[in-house]
Amino acid sequence: MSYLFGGGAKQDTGAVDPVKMEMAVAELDMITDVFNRLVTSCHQKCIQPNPQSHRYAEGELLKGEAVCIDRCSAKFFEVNKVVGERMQAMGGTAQATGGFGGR
Amino acid sequence: MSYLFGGGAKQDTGAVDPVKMEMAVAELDMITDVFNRLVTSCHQKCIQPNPQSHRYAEGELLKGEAVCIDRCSAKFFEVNKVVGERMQAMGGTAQATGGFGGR
Amino acid sequence: MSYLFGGGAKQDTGAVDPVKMEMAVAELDMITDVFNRLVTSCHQKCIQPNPQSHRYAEGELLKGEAVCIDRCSAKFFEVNKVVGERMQAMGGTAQATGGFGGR
Amino acid sequence: MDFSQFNGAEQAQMTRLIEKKQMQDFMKLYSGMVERCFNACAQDFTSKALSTNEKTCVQNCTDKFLKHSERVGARFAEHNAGMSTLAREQTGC
Amino acid sequence: MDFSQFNGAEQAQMTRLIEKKQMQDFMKLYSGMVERCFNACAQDFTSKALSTNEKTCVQNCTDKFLKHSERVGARFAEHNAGMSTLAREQTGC
Amino acid sequence: MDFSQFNGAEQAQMTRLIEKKQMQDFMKLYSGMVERCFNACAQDFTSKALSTNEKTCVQNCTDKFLKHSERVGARFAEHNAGMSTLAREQTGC
Repeated sequence: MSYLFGGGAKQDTGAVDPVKMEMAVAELDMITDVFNRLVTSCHQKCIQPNPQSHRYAEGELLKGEAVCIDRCSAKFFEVNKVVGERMQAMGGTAQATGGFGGR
Repeated sequence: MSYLFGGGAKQDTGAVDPVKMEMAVAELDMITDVFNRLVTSCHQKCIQPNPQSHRYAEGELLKGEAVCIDRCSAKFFEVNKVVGERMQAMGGTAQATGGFGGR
Repeated sequence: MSYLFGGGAKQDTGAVDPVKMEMAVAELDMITDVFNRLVTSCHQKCIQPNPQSHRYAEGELLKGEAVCIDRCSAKFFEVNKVVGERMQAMGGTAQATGGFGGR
Repeated sequence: MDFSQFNGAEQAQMTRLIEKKQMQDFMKLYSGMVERCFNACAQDFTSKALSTNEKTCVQNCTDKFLKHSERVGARFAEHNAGMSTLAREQTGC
Repeated sequence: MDFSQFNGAEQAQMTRLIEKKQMQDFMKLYSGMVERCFNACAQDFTSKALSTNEKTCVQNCTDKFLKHSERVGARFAEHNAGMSTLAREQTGC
Repeated sequence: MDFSQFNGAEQAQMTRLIEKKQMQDFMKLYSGMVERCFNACAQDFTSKALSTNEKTCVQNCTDKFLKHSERVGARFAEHNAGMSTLAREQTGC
């Protein structure tokens, strides 16, 4: 999942701030949690609409499946944004901004 | 989830007993695990009986839903107790007492 | 789950290699993760084929259920092997060898 | 959970651990709600934008789920309080 | 898992980690069983008390699940033992 | 994630943590795929060996799932890149 993480650079060394590290780890955990749920949800919506009858006749992504994945991902990001806004509106302290760790 | 945890007070400081801390963390993890499963189970039973047709026409809890949640929670606590007793009867070393960390 | 772990013996003490420990913990986590998924999958296939109508009329494993569990486990191990081979074939760096930590 | 047998250092560490766990739980609540409301509300994949109906559904789903969690949490706290009282009466502590 | 290349300190730490993991696994088994048996057996929400039928169902569900886990565990252990033997034969160790 | 405010020691520790998380994620991807493809493909429990059909199904299921994950990952990365650009434009950093 190396595509998820970039990495800036600021080369002065120093002491490790444990609180900062903990926040970063929590953010990292949330990003991968959301990513895993996105993978599962869109797999259900686009690849396995009927698990009982589906026998995986081929290993390639069909054209329709690929298009569905793109739309499904886009909708998932929108839902992420709406849920974040709603939680803030209800007084939550959500720092959610519609991105997953993007600033 | 601050309502889950109280906290007594005994102010003599001293060394941290790692085994005691580990037990406390394990108990804490179990309490939140059980709580999360309770939330999911009663959401399925009371809010989303038919996920396919359910379109969330309103954001309020309906009266019937609220009553269902109370009964569902009460039944869940009873199931928790029965499972704990059964595990002990079968020779398990379960310390489960029907509470979730309550002593 | 004590049956999962044997344990050789080599009694010279020494320093703990953190990388080696981390690999061992990751392997341990994967073994129990696979085991838990095996338990859930075969429970679904053999014990609860129809959760709606199933009322658990008895606490014993029926003969047919026991036979099903054995076959289900054997098939699960085969699937584990095939998935591991496939991941390697697709360029994955999977060290999966069809065993769960067995060398 | 009863921390009365904990000394000061242990209570301090436990408080930090509970705060950490609350942050993790909050994030899990958040991502779980995204998954749940997405699965319940996003049905049409002929378009990549949420329809007005889908968006309303997600908003209601979020509101309702938060209220649901809150109510379950209140029942859970009552139950735990009851168990602690019972245990104190039985053990005489 | 094969710990023969571990030195004493590493084996000691690994033993502690395995014990910790076993406690976590036990608790997860427990809460997973509560969820599973609740979902399978609690069907009627016109009352807040478990009916006799529901209680019997939960007891049977628990007993059966524990026996199921035990049997699966036995197959799993056999499989792992078989894999280790095979690996030893192939590598000559 | 933006590490530009991290000093050298913090970046080094974060890199180790990310590597550890990637290994855990890889293993979870693997075991999740075993469960998923087993559930989708293993249907017949009158035999303990995978049939040819079942084996082909598992192979296709694995291939397809990996391609699915890859495509979702690409969309996810694009989305995050877009969010970062937006944030930079809005904050002027």
